[in-house]
Amino acid sequence: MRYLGIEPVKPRVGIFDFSGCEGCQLQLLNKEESLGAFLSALEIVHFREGSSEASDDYDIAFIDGCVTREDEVVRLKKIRSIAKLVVAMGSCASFGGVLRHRNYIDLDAANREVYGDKPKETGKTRAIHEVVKVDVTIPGCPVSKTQVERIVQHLVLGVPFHDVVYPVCVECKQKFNTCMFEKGTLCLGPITRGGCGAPCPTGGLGCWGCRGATVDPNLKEFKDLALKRGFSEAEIDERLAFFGGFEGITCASI
Amino acid sequence: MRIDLNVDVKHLTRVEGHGNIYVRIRDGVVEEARWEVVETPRFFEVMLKGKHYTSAGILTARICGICSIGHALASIRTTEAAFGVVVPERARRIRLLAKHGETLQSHSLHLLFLATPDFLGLPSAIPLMTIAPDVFALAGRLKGLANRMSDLFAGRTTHPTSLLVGGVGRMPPLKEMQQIRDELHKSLDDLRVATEIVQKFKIPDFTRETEFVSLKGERDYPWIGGNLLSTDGVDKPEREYLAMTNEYVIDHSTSKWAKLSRESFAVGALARFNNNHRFLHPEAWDVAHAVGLRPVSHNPFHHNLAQLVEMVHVTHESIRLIDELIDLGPGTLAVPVEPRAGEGMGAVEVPRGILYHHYVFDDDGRVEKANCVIPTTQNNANISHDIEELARTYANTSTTNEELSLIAEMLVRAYDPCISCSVH
Amino acid sequence: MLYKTITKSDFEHLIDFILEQNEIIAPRKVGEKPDGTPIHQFLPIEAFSEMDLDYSKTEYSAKTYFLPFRENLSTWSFGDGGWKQDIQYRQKPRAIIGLHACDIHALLKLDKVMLKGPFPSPYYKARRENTVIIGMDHEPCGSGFCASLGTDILTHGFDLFLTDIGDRYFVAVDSDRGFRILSQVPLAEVTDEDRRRYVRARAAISEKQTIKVHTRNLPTLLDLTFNSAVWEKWGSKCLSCGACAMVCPTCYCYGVKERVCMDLASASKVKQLHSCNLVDFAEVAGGHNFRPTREHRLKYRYYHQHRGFAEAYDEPMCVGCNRCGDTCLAGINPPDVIADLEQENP
Amino acid sequence: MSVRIHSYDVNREFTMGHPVDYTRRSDLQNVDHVFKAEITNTVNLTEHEKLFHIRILDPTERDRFHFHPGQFVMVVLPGYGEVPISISSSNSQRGHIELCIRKAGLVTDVLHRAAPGSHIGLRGPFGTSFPVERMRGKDVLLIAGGLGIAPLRAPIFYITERLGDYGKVSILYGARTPKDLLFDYQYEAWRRIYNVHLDIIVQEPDETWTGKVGMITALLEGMEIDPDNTFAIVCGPPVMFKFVCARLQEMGIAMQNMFVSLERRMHCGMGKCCRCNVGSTYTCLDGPVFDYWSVINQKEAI
Ligand SMILES: Cc1cc2nc3c(=O)[nH]c(=O)nc-3n(C[C@H](O)[C@H](O)[C@H](O)COP(=O)(O)OP(=O)(O)OC[C@H]3O[C@@H](n4cnc5c(N)ncnc54)[C@H](O)[C@@H]3O)c2cc1C
Ligand code: SF4
Ligand code: SF4
Ligand code: SF4
Repeated sequence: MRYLGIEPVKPRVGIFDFSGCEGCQLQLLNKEESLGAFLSALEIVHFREGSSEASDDYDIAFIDGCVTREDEVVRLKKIRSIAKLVVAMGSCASFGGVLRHRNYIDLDAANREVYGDKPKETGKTRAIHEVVKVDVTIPGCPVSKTQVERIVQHLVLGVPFHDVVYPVCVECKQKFNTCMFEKGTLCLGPITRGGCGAPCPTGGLGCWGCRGATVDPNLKEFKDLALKRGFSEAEIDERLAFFGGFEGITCASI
Repeated sequence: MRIDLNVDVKHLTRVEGHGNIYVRIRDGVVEEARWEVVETPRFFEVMLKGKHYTSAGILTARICGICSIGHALASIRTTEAAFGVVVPERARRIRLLAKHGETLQSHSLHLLFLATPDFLGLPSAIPLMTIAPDVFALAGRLKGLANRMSDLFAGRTTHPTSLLVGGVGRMPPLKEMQQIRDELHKSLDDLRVATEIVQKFKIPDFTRETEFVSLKGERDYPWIGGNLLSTDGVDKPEREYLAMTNEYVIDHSTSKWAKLSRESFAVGALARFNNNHRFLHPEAWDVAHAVGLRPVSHNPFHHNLAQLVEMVHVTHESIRLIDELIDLGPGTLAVPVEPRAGEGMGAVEVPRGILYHHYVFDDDGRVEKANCVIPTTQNNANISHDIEELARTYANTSTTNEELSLIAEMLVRAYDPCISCSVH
Repeated sequence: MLYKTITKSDFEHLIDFILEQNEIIAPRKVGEKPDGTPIHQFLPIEAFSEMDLDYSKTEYSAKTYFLPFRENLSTWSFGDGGWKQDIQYRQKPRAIIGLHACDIHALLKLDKVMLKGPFPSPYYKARRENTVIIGMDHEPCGSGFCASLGTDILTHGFDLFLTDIGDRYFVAVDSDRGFRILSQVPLAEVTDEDRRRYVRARAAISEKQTIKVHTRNLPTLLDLTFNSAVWEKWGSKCLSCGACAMVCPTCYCYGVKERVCMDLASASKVKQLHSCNLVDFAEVAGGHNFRPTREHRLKYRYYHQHRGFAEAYDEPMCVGCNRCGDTCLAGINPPDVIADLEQENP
Repeated sequence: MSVRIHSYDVNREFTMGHPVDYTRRSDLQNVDHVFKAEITNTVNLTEHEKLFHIRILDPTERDRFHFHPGQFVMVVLPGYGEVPISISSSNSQRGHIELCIRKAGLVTDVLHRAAPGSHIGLRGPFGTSFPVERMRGKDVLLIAGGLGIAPLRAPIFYITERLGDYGKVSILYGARTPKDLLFDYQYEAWRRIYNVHLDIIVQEPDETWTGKVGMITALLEGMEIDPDNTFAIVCGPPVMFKFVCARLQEMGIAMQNMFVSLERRMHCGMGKCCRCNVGSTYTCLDGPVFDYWSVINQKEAI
């Protein structure tokens, strides 16, 4: 795409992991048909999970995982001070992800339960943006590699990226699925941001909202229709809280 | 000659999660040598409390980005055991295929992308792209196929979407199954090439007497459920897993340590091979022979070889399973689930070894108590002891810090540790 | 139009003959709702036994075989500081079996947009021309209101159209291609008895059509109720999820995006069906949205279906299948919305 | 026995192999075909607006490309997207067009970075045009607000190239600040060579500004017009043309004799994607040029 005289830049990229399952990083090594091109488009200078080389000179930092410990805060702030652009990759980085549940439990008690008289250092879960400024957010548990690729293209070509604004239902319908609600399963599809390709309704799980709220979701109607179909407030709340993307939204607050 | 050696690897690379290697040798005497896990505790077991049974598998899948399918399956198996659910035939096969997809995916990632660079003297798989493009392409092909297989049978490569309590959520389309089967057939050629590559690896000649624990095969190479077996002769039913793992907490690690007949034991591909080699597909057995892997091997670097052998075995088994599934045709994929109070436990052989989940449910099917024992947790003590032994072996040779560091790293990497998983 | 009859077993043979060399898309049962009602979809079949012709309505329309959810409009390849464009619209010949009258009407309406305007679409044309349509009469589906829109009766738009008259099918033949295909099996001329049975079968179908929706005044009514509270009532329920447009046999709005290959060596211009209910449908650069609220967007969908399209093509776009109403989680459906509009302006 | 359905080749419908001409409806193959065109030159008009000189490369396509003032083209940047842009130049220049483009988002941003000599794509021309032929012999009021001068330039050229055919010609142009005034280098020519009445006003003057200050409607105050004999073309943001047209209506001009150009989101330009629908019409087919009567009769037009 050099026909406009615009040279794609090859950004120096660092990939960093915080608390999480590292599944998002792993996605970076998926999609083998374009893996070579993906890795060549970037100059990956720091990627612990994939490479032994490490450098502290990078333009873009991809961050997966959330912050749960003080040493992570220090590390994150250092990354922010170096990187020109910080990309929060995945639901943990974007909203805390499933680890948000830790904020609803007594961590000291948990520590005692798991480690007995040798408790380990730990703290509340925080999303990346709660600690440092984030420039681009790619939610998803895990992120979709296709979407990561697209963002990388935008970075390489220097054009702004806009995430999809429609809910998961659009892509779900395009997969010819019968709606989960018809099958008696709760699904957050109507209020969750699309772009994932609706793998969860397609698989039979129903959407759990890992990509967070869509633009202008109709929460009120969603709550009404879910209650009308026999799902309890507790169930709906549990679902909304699952990936942290609906933080603060509960049946009571809608 | 006075020999002082220091190894201080902070956040070992090309592994999942955060771990450190620490070795101090003074005057040729090993003062300290250990493996430390510094991953942050996430408390999945505590987060599980109060969760509805339908969400347990979805939550626990997030323990690990590599073996999420294994976690989901262990969780589902545990739940089904507690509720007395028997899953339909088709679902059983689809689940096993999902499992195999994960094994292939994880083994190819580890063996070809993360471990191979060590044996070729490279810092990562990225320079492989230019130095050995055919190896890179081969690795990509094998992993790509495994990913697509996982997508097909589990709904998604990472964090599966079609594995449900009671069965599975969808029947993979026939055309796609046929296509994956044909591709698996073709991939056997790639595996032959991979064998040639692995044959050239200079495997360090290092052994340490170890107890190996795995599921016990009855008629097949075991993957999901069954008895537990150790090379030291322990043989116990699945539900007595606690007696098999004996977890304990230590100071310098956020992961627990485990032991059985000795001070530590090992799980994983090598353990499975050592215990169940006689159920291997003949071609897999040939590969074992070709790369010089013989049971019972006590060389931890042989984990890599066992992974290759398993890839061949699993590929053959998957082809067979897909054919069976196609013959079965469409039909029931899931049974209704009636939650009830009870207790269940499930053991699954994930790529890195046996994974145990154990839940207690209340009347509404909510988790009251949960325990998960992760393969890497079981391996951690063994890794540490291996490092100690390794340090001792090299203490009086003309090894440099860098060389010892590299070989120690390779040793840990051979276990393919899933560190964040071990601290869950 | 030519009329013939064929036996049911000959029809089965005919399907087998077509299958030998061509793809067939037909209604297939894909599952059941918890209450036991079967779910059908138009899907490719490999054998006669896979189809279920005794279906009432597929969950999704057959639109997707003519206007796929996603389609590549052109492929760009970059190189030497320039680019090249490649446009492909090949379609292998195939047949769709079992379309009901309303679904064929929907295709006729799409034809008006896609083929009859100043810029006919080659992509659509290739699919349309290469698809043999073998339609079929069936009892009303339960929630549809096709009779109110005149889409329960068909005079053209198919190759063959079958009506069940007991042991045999009464076949209307509307194309040479249809006739040639049909001639592969023994045909019988229509007898007086066949004719009587056909008329009775048709009458029975019409009688069962009980849902009546007053659509005649809709164009004016929609103008007059443009600021009515009815839209707030229904609009506030709309999830803006686009499900209605995805299952609708006539909704054809879309958006275009570029998909670039990771190596930046090629890209394609991809069309993806959109929906006027989606939040960004009428948003322009700088963020101004011409239809900022759910009310605006839902109203627009009805306005386009029953007012705008009627003005442009002298007929409403909706065929009354009520797939949108069946699929809508919020329960928004044309009969109720239209009834409310009438109440506003009795 | 088996049935073979014969395949139908859509390409059969056109055999002449002629270059694309959008006025021929049977030209199926070329519906999505783009002309390759070269950016021959760019002129920085303001910080956000640039004028692009564009030449169609293929000589036959260049010869056939013909537009009417008020029509737009889809500017295609393969790999980035395409955007509708009004043609801003004289239609007497064959195969050479000028586009005045504001940096507004993804595609326009990239376009602003494109180097002269680059090859971009064009589709079109699309849409309706200002009825400049019908205006012959009459007085013409050309009124622009802000970027509205871009679509207005084409009719200005058309009319000024045929001054003898028209009655009194006036251009009224308003911008927010003096810095936002576009094409200032042409004002002298319009005034002196073509002798049109040109009046300019800004809303927020700076210290150097000596001209008029206020809203564009102020320029209409005290203006003598012959309502029955005057046509008006009004281009600008909706609020602007709403006020201007209302004022013109008060001055006695028939709504049918006032023309505006509407902007909507567009993804095809061919009446299919529905994104540009206003009420019951498509901006791309029935517009972008509408007479004012049609505009106030369309729901949601302004
Ligand atoms: C008939 C017509 C004539 C126009 N003439 C001019 C002109 O002469 N000069 C000028 O600077 N601008 C003109 N515009 C507006 C111009 O098209 C938008 O500014 C441009 O589309 C923004 O695209 P983008 O990719 O830069 O922005 P983004 O916001 O990134 O837009 C992405 C996509 O949205 C669509 N889109 C967004 N905004 C609009 C819009 N306002 N109209 C139509 N589609 C939109 C386009 O398809 C575009 O590809 C005209 C618009 C129309 C409809
Ligand atoms: S299954 Fe979920 S995402 Fe799909 S249509 Fe239904 S509500 Fe929407
Ligand atoms: S369907 Fe829902 S839970 Fe699944 S990936 Fe998409 S947004 Fe996440
Ligand atoms: S009833 Fe609904 S789905 Fe059916 S044609 Fe009308 S608008 Fe479309």
